[in-house]
This record gives sequence, structure tokens and C-alpha cells, in this order.
Amino acid sequence: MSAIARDDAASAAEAVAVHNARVTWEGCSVLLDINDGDRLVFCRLSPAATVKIGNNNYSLRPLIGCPFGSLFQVDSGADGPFLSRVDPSSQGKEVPDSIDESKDNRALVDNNKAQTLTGEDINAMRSQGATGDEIVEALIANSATFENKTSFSQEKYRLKKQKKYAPKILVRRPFTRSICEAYFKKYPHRIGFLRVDTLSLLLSMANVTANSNILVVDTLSGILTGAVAERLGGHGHVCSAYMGGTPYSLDIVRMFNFSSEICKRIVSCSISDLSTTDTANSENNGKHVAATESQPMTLQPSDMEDVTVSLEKETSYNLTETNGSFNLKPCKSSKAGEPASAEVVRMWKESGFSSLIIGAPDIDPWSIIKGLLPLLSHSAPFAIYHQYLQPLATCMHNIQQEKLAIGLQINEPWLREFQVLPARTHPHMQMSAFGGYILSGTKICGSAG
Amino acid sequence: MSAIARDDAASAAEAVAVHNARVTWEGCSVLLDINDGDRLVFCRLSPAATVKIGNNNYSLRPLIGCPFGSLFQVDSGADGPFLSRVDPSSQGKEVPDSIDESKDNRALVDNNKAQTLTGEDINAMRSQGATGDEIVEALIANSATFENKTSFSQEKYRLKKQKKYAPKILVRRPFTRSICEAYFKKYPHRIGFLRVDTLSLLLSMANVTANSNILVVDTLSGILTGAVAERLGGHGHVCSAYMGGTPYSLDIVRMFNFSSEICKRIVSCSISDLSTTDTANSENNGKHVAATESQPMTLQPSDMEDVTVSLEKETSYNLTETNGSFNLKPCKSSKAGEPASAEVVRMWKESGFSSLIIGAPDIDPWSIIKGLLPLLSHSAPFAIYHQYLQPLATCMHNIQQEKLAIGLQINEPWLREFQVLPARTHPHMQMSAFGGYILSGTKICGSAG
Amino acid sequence: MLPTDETKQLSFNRRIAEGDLVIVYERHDTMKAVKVIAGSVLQNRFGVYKHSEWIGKPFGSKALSNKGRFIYLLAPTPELWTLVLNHRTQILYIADISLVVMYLELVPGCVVLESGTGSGSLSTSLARAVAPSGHVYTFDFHEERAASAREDFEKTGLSNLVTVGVRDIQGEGFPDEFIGLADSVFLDLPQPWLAIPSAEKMLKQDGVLCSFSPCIEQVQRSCEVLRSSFTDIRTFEILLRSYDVREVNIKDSNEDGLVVSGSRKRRQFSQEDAEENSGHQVLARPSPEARGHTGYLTFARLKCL
Amino acid sequence: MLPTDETKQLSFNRRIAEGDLVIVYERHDTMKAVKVIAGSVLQNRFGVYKHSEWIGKPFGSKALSNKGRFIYLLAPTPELWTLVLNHRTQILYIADISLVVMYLELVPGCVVLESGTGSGSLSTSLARAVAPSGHVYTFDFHEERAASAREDFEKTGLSNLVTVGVRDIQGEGFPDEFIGLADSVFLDLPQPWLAIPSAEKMLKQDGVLCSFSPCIEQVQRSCEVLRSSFTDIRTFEILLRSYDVREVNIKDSNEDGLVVSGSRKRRQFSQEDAEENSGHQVLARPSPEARGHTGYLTFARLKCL
Repeated sequence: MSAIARDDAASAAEAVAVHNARVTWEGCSVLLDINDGDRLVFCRLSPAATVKIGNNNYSLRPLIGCPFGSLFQVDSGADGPFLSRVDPSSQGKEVPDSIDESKDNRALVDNNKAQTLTGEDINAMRSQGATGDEIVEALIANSATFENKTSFSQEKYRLKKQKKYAPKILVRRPFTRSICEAYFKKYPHRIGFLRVDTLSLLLSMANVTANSNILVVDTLSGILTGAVAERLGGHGHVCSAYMGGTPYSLDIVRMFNFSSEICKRIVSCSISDLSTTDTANSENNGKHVAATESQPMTLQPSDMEDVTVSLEKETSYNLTETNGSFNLKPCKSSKAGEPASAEVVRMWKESGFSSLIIGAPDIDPWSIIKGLLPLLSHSAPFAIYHQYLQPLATCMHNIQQEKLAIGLQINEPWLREFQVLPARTHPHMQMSAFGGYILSGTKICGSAG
Repeated sequence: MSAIARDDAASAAEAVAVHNARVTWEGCSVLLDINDGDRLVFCRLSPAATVKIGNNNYSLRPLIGCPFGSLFQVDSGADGPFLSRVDPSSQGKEVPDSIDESKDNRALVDNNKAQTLTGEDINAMRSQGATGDEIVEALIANSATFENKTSFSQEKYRLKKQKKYAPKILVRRPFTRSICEAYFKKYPHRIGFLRVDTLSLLLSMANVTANSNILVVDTLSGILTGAVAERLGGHGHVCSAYMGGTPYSLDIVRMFNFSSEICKRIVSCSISDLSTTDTANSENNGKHVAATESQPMTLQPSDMEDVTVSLEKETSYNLTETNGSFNLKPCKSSKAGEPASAEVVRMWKESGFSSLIIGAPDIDPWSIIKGLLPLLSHSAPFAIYHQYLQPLATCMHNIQQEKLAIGLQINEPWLREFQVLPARTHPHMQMSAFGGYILSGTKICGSAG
Repeated sequence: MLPTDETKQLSFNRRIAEGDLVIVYERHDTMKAVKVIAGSVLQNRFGVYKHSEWIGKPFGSKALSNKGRFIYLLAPTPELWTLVLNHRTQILYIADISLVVMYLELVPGCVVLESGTGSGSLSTSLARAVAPSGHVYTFDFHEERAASAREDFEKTGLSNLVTVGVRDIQGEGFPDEFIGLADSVFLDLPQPWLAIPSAEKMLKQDGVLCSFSPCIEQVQRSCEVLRSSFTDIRTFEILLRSYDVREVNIKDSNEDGLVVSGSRKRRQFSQEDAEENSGHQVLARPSPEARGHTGYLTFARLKCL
Repeated sequence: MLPTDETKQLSFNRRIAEGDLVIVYERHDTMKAVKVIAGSVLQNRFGVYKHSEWIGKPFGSKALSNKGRFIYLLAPTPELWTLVLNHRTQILYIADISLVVMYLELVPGCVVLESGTGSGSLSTSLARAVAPSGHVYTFDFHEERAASAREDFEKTGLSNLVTVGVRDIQGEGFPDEFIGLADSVFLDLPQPWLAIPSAEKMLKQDGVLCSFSPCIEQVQRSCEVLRSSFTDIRTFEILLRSYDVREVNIKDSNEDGLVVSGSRKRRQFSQEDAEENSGHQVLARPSPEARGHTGYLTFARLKCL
């Protein structure tokens, strides 16, 4: 298959260029991972944009045009410190290869006297243009206790100093994976505590794929809508359905680097408009909604979102609101979440939606789904996320009683991460003990259809 | 501490002789573990008692006086096959040390032609006095495919044949650990699906220890009552409280080797008798109950309980009921579960119970505990086992609202077993996914006390 | 299976037609994939079902046997396919599959390499994620297994998205023509560490590799090898717990027995009392038995040069 | 702490007395062990509490601070003690402890050996299980840790049940005077495999050994050593999931928005509608954060000779 395969692969790679871009560009959204997850900051790259680390503001200009996955550090220059890309070949191993069992920390007394370098000394080094790494090395050289520590403790010491004096900034691609993880770490309530593995299950269970029309009820700030849109890649539609007169916030959709083609396929529609059988009226309704709403949610402020995360529980998290960068073009996501056109609503009514995902933890699942199941095509799968078991149990029972769907299951994912290191392999000592429950099933063709 | 320590240890060891016996005796209860958990059989040792394995009945006489933990096999003798103790020094390693990665099973075709030894051949060997191990070796020698198997597959083949032709019988001590595990494997519904780790938590959370008076509501065939009695070791009381006129079954208590001293401390009492404030009446009530009940539950039939377990789901489980052996003396457990004496009931009313454990999955926990909390001493802990979360949540909420207890928690244990073998370490591929929920707390001293 | 072909898209108007693949649903644990052929019948313990009676019905309909017992005819999805496919090897299930697709950052247009193909359970979901313009190149050591997988992809209509190759990836690595073209690589091999250097060459920068292994020793060795050229190395395990929902009778305790203290009146506790005080509730509890382990998923991201 | 001393048994008539150890309960996650001394006070963020006011009250009572804020005075138990003791090392918690006591088959009268003593969290539960006639011999490498543990057992009234020795069990093994006398042995050591041959000598036949290790490599090495003289080797991990119970407002969806199809009348969805249709329910869900791992528990039974 070699020759054809190569051509196929190359052309496929080309087709996906924008959606799957691997290099940043001016105007693109990035997730800055500072010091290995200690802080997570979404920002939009522009020559004027900056990020604050410690007491300094750093221009994000050096990040434009770098590959996603690049690592940056703070360097000292003529005009003060700036972000400069770390030469990947110089990156050392992340962890020591083995534990030194012969040493232990019994003899160590951890007082401040162990370090002879003072704060003033460090400031002096800084003003003389020393790099962060040089400061860290100086701190180690001037530590009275470093030599006696186990290699494990030495590594811990180095890492602590490195985070403070030589911060590392990783440029992550804002994909569903990284966005969901960032919010789950920092603002889990904004996404209804939806864990990334649970989200991945919702997308599978609802059979999300290109050329589908996916109905979502997403009161989770748009994480569901964004995740579905990413999988559609501009083919098909995701319809964010809402109750009453106001669409739900799709704030998180702005964090993705969606092309305008993809954004156009993200639309909002009120459930009542979807439910009217009179298509002539619904056309008006669609317009009516568009007219009466003040603004689609996607045009709200908060351009840079600082999802600062620290492993210490005590640290206070503050949301940095920086202006200026986000309104710069190309702000492609601004069209996401516009009212569904009459044409597409008519199409949905004729054909039915391909599937349904509900992520609305404050609303009783049965009260939502009983009205939405008729909007799904026959044999369409659906998945409901909820934080409480009992409402899903009742919902499942009711669906069974009314014979609306089959293959009903309530599932709960259980995710565990491991530390895999020589002689020190074990599950992480802290875990997210709860990812929520999912009720899934397949709509059948009955009287309700 | 050497000299004193030795004396202490020796005398302590003596004191516990019966309760903690390490050698079987005539009349003692044992748990036979046949073929590494494939079948689990409780029986009482006597010269007349037998166990059926395959098509043969084997006398249990050889098991009398052997250490718990002894392994038996089938040997051929003049009077036919009999159980004989395996010489521990001849026991080989349980598993091969490494996998042979160079072979795989691709070339193997598993049809019956691979084995040249017929059923008739095997019967002939048997009648000539061949041991099971000899038959297994003959089967291997006559297998056309054995040599080409990986060492892992060879081991699997050997094990399969060994189970059939050379069964191994392990004599287990019937302790809470082994009894609970056996029931959980074979008849989980009889113990309300109470897993051994959940049971261990109940005992901790209710602070069960010698010299306590533990109130239990045990509709789990006596597993709770037995476990508490084992921990009390004849010091203090366990009171199996029941609603209405009939004590709950304590069948499982008979599986333990309790001395008469311990059995005397296992008593039954109706909740209404415990709740009457008039002690004079309650004295009569105690007698009344004893008179009107037909028999304490412990005198029911079913002397030998075959907890046959097979790893294959398809196998049908049949409960073997063998008569004759159990009624032989000394049947020490027969006194367990007699009505609580007026004296001890009066003592409980004066002092309160030390703690409470409820294992009654069919009954709403709040409806039970609201009446029982007043019977507990101030600051007494309690623990409620249930299979459903919602009734415990409601119960916890009500206890909180009425300020009856503090430190309320609902917990669920999550237990996982591992295969630890060279290059093949991983969690078991099948697990018990559910051990039940526990609501625990500490009664406070309020108006209700 | 996928809506790439517009005529196969789910719709209120879509009808089962000759040649369609349908999932015959008896119960949640008894399903079967059937190709609809006008003259054919399906026979199960409930009787005989004529395919000709299915044609023209909407997906999701009931079909009756000659004995009047019914089944449902569902449209295939990768999830249903995973439940009905022939197990030629140990397969991946929905929880692992979903996490893999998410962590490999697959979107329409991606190129993904997979080895081994096995029973094609994961391949089907990879294809769904990269459709319509991406491609899955999957390799298996076994000639016959690869051929069966190819047949399956033909049957499920995915052959334009999945190409199956026969190759010993542990021994030879992935073919050179994919160097630098793969967005993601998935390994399910007994000795994954042998294939990692090749996977590294195939990946685009910042591309993600995933290795699935049942034993921790395989993970330990793989991670050692990964550390030289990969970053963001993370090992996970995911299990799915399922809940049984039922109407349960949790009795209220007999109020007489509990509360009437000091009174001499006492009724015998009877079954009727219990029924009287009983409350039927719809409750859920975890299913007692579950898959306890499938494997460890190790993800790693190629360092950027 | 244990009711071995009859005057310390819980009872409706038992009153807090001078010298008693009480657990001061602020909240479920804020507790403290305090020895009652008539002239003494307890000070916390809620004010000052005079011990003298506690004396004569039943356990389980409220006590008021000078500012009118209250705490509860509880009788100590090993479970409460585990929550308040000084952490000199990583300690074992209730789930591991309970499984260890169950699997070691401890009953009153048993002799159990333990190393290391650590913070004495497990020792306390071991003592409870073997009381009144059994004994716990526990060993720690660190002189100071052993001394602190001894003080703690004095404070909790367990010193007649627990003897603390200073000894490097990994290096020297358990003392010879315990040969063949131990019903059970518990190891919590960095290199448990070094201590297993000695543990083997200490155990009675069919006696059970338990080794607790955080890392899987420690388990692998221990199991290798165990296989020669032990049987019934089983490795477990146990976690405890806790649930939060709260009164939640799960709204019914706006019926207007959902159901009225084809009708031109439509009210704006308002907060009031939601409240109107709302239902407050008492519901439980798992607490989001939990201990993800403590250690692996490997149990093994000495083969019978």
C-alpha cells in the first residue's frame, strides 16, 4: 500500500491543516502550562499580549509561530527578562533513575541556615544578567545540606528552586483534552465537575462523528458544545438547546482554535422552537430569538482566563482578567453559538437529530429528556451526565416504563493515574474520586417517534 | 524485655488455646477448600463424616488432629481411595517463574486427538492403584501438543488435569475471614452481599473489642453476630436484636468453632423488650419470648454446607446436604442465640450498649436506628450497612436534623486483588465491584439520651 | 456505520434496506450483527425472523418472530459493534477506547497508526474520530487476523477510512513512508518498548503516542524507553462501573416493635405488617461483578525539536 | 481507651473525670485529644474551654467556650485516635487497618509482632483486637519514635497490651524469644523482603503475615521471597470512598418551554418558574477528592509442616 498510503496520508494531513494545526499563529489561542501544571493560563497570542509570572509581565510575542508543545524559560536581556524557547536537545531527564537507598534524611535539620545565599545576593545575580538556571545552580552550590540529601531529595530541592527562579512555560494546544483538564483542575464547578474521561465517554456513547447533527443541552459553560464541535470538524451541526429565552453560556468554546467553518456549525436554539411542529412559525421563532437576545454568550468579556492551579490547597486562586488581546483578529470563534437558521431547524425537524447529550446538573434529567427524545431520529443514541445517582435512576426507570429507549445503562467511570518510576511505581496518592454518572441508551421507534 | 516478653507471650498463647486453636479435633468445624477455591465446604469432623469429591465419598477421619492449613490429596489404598495428607516439603512452587516468550500457541490446534489416553485407560490405571498425580503425568506424557505449548500454557494444562484427577483439599480454619469469603463467593444473598472488607470496617467503626456489649441487628444469617462474638472472645455480650416475635437466623454462627463460653455471650432479644423502660416487665418479656419461640435459629438442620464455587459461570451450584455428622458432640455452638437473661437486659438498660451494628438490607435504616440510638451509651459509635445509598443518605440527614449523633459519614470500601507474578503483575481481571455502603457516627448526649 | 455516506445517515425517513448492517437487539447483553438479505432469515431461541419483513421499517423498530417474540433492529455504531464483533483477541472496550481517542487528540483529518489490529474494536472508533478526511493505518502480525479485520471493515463500511497491513511492528517498526506524518500512534503489543523508537519517527512534533498493556512490568519498561524522546508521560487506568436500577421494597421497621415501650400489648410481627409499612422505591446500586482490569494506558507526547 | 478497665467502660452513668483522655470534636475534620486536668483550659479559634467544666459530664456532651461556641467531648476509640495522633510517619487509616486485623485473624489472646511502630496508628487497633489477654510486640528502628509511641500507649491506656522495642528488624530480624510464638506478623518496612525470613521463624504454623508497601516493586520482591515458605499469598489494595450528603435543588425543567408545541403563547423563562417547579431532595454523591493510594497489603500464610 506504500505509494498510495503516502499520498493519502499527505493529502489528509493537508486537509486538516487549520483544525489540527501544530504551530501557533498570531491570534491563536494557547494554554500556557507554567511549572508543570502549577498554573494554567489561556491566552490569545498577539504582539501586544503579555502574561504575568511572579512580579514580571512577559510579552507573548516570542510564542507566535512556535510549535505547540514548545517549552519556554525566562532569559535576561538588555530590556529585562523575556521568554525564550528552551533548546529541546538541552532538556535533561525528568527524574533520577534510581533511589539511593544508602542515604536517608535522618541527619538533616531543615533550618534556614542551610542556605548561605541571601535574597540580596540573588537580586544582585539577577541584575547582572544571570539566568534562572544559573541562580538555581548557585543556590545548590551554597546549600550546606544538599550534598547529604538522597538523590530523590536533591531532585525535589532542585525542582522547588527551579519553579521559583527559573519557571518553565509549556505552550499547550487548546484541545478538548487540555481544556477540560484545565477547568477540572481549577474551576470544576464551571463545567459541572465533568471529568475528561467522563466527557470522552459522552462523546462515544452519543456516537459523535463528522456529518452528524448533535443536540446538546449544555449548562457546563460550553465544554460539551466545544468538544462536540471539535469532533465534527466543521461537518454537520451541534445545536446547543436551551430552555426559556436565553441561550446558555458557551464561554469555553472561545478557548478552542475553531475555524470560522467550525464556528458556523455551532448554533443555539430554544427547546420550544425545536419542539414546535409548525415549521412556518418556527422560522419566525428563530428570528424572534435572535432579535430579543441581547448578545450571544460568546461575546462576553474575560479574554484571558488564568486557570491558576497549585498543588497546595492554601493558595488563593485569582482569575486574571487581561484586556486587549482577545479582540484582535482573527477572532474566529465569535460566530459560534448564533441562532440556528430556519433552514437547519426545518432540516432537524424533518430528519431528527443524530444523537443527544445532556449536561445540565441542576435540572432533573427526566424532565428534560422526555421532551427531547421525540426530536431524535429512530435508533439514535443519547447520553445524560449527572452528578447524582438518584435522579438518573428515576429517569432510567421512567424511560423503561414508557418504552422510549433500550440498552439503558447507568455507568460511572473510575480513573486512576500512576506514578511510574524505577522502584517507585504506585497510583497517585491523591485522586479525583468522582467523575459523575452517565445514563445512556438508544431511542427506539415507538408511538412517541 | 526478652525474658518477661517470652513468659507473657507463652501464657497469652495458652489462654487463647481453644478460641485460637491451630489443630483440628473431633467435633470441630472446618472449611474444606477443594482445588484452590473451586469448591468450599463447611463440615464438622467426626470419624463417620464424609465429603463427596467427584463420584467418591471420602471419610474425614484423616483430617482429625491435623494442623489447620494442612493440604490433603486422594490416595489409592486397599479399601479404595482415601484422603491423605500431602507432605509439605514435597509441595512444589505454585507458579512458573517466567514466561517463555519465544513460543506461542499459533501452531496449536485444540482438538480431542491431541490426547491419546482414553477414559478407559485412565479407569484401568485407577483400578491398578495409580495415584492422581501419576494419572496427570500419564496424561501429559500422552499429550501430543504439550511439548509445543508455552510454559504458561503447560502449567494451565497441568492444573486443569490435576483438579480433575488429583484434587487437593485444604483444611481451612473457620474464622470470620474465611467464612465471610466463602459465603460471599457462593451465597452472597444469604449475607446480604456483605464483603469481608466491609465487615471488617463495621467491626472497627463500632469499636468491637472484648468486654463490650454490642447491639446488632443482623438479618444476614448471623455473619455479623458471629464476627462480633469472635472479636469478643467470650468477654462481654453480643445481643442480636429482632423486630417482632421471631429472632433472626444465626445459622452462620454454627460454622465458627466457638467454645461454650463464647456461645453463652451470644444472645437474642426483641427490640421491644430492649425498649421497655419498665425493667420488671422486661424480665417477664424475656421469659415470654423464650417460651413462645419454637427454637432458637441455631438448631436448624443443614449440618454440612457445601459452598461450591466454580470460576466458570455456567456451572450449576448445588447445595449438598449431608446428614449424620453435625449432631455428634461436642456441638458447642448450640447455645448461641438463646434469649437474653433478664439480668443482662437490666444491665444494658442501666448502662447502655457499647455500640451498635445494623445489617438489615431490607429495612429502612432510619426506621430502625431512631428507636435503637437511645439504647446506646453516650459517645457510643454505630455503623449501618446497606446496599443502597439513598436510604442511608436520608437516614444520615434525619440523624443530623434531630442532632442525635456526630461524625456522620457514608463510606464505601473499594477492594482490589492483584496477581503478583514475575512479568505478569496486574489487578485481577474480574473484581467484586461493590461491597456496600456504611453509615457511621457517634451518638451524642442530648435530649434523646 | 458512519454517516459519511449521506444515504446512511440516521433520519426519521431512513428505512432498513437490502444490504444494510443491522444490530439485532434481544437484550442488553444479547446482540448480534446481521446483514439484511431479502431471502434470508434469522433464527434464535425465540423463533424465526424473516429479513424481508425488516426491509422498509425504520431503524429502531421491533421485528416479530414466527412465535410472536420480538427483537429490535438498531443502526450500528462503534459502541454496538464492540459488543457484537468476533473476538479474535482480547478487545478494548468503551472506557479505554474513549480515553484513547480523547488523549490521542484525534479530530477529523488526522492520520493515526495502530498496532496490533486485533479484533478491530479500537480501529472502528479511531475511524469514527478521523472521518471523513483522515485515515487509520492499522497493522497486525497475523495474516488471518488482518484478513478478518479487512472483511469486518468492509462489512461496517469503514474500508475507505481504515487500511490494514500485515507487519511485525515490534520487529520491523512502522513503514518508512509514514515518517513524520502520524498525528498519533497506538500500540497494543506484548513488548511495546520495541516499537517505541519507530513510533517516535512516525509522529509529528507534539504528536501523542498511547501504549496499552495489561501488566505493570510492560508499563515500567515502556516508560523507561519513552523518557528519552517523549514528554508528558502519563499512565492511567480506567474502569467502568455499572449500576442496576430496580424497584425495591425497603420496609419500614415495625413501629410496634420499636416504639411501644412499657406497654403490655404486642402484636406478633407478620408479613402483612411489613407490606403495610412498606415503600417501593426506584433505587440504583452498583452491579456486583465487573471487569476488574483491562490494562494500563500510557500516553506520551513527542518532544518538540 | 479500651474497656478492659471496667471503670472506663462506656455507660449511661460514666462521667468525665480528672485524668481522662477525651477527644475534643469541633467538626468531623477538626478533632484533638486532650487529657483532662482540673486547672487546665483548651483554647481554639472559638474561645477558651475550662476542663473543670467538663468534669462530671457524660461523654458525648457539649462543652461551651467563654464565647458560647461549643465542642463535643467524645470517648476515645482507636478510630478517633487515628484522626488525632501526632504523625511521626505516614500512618495507616481505617480501611487498611480493618482489613489487616481481619486478615491477620486476630482474636483476644493472640500474640502479634509489628515493625515498624511508626506513629502507632495500627498498633492501637491490634491491641484492641487481642485484648484482654493477648499482646502486641512492636519494634521501631528509631529510638525517639519508639519513645514517643510508648508515651502514646501510656496516654491511651494500652501499655499493658503493647510493648515497644527499639530494633532494626530489616537488619537483625525479630528477637529469638518469639520463635514459634506469633499468631501474626505485620511489616511496614522499606525493604520488607529482608525481614520475611525472620517473620517466618516467629510464626506459628498457619499463622498469617502481612506486609504493607506503597510501591509495587516492593510487593514484587516480597512475593518472590514469600513463595518459598508461605502459601495463600494474596495482595490487595483498599480505598475508602466517602459521600457528601446534602439537600439539593434539582429543578424540574420549564414545562412551557418543553411541551407546548405549536402554540404561539410562550412565557419568558424566569427564575420564579424554576423555583415553582423545583424539588429539594436529600441526595448523596462521592466526595470529589480522595486518598488515591495508601499501599498494597500482601498477606501470606505460613505453610504447615
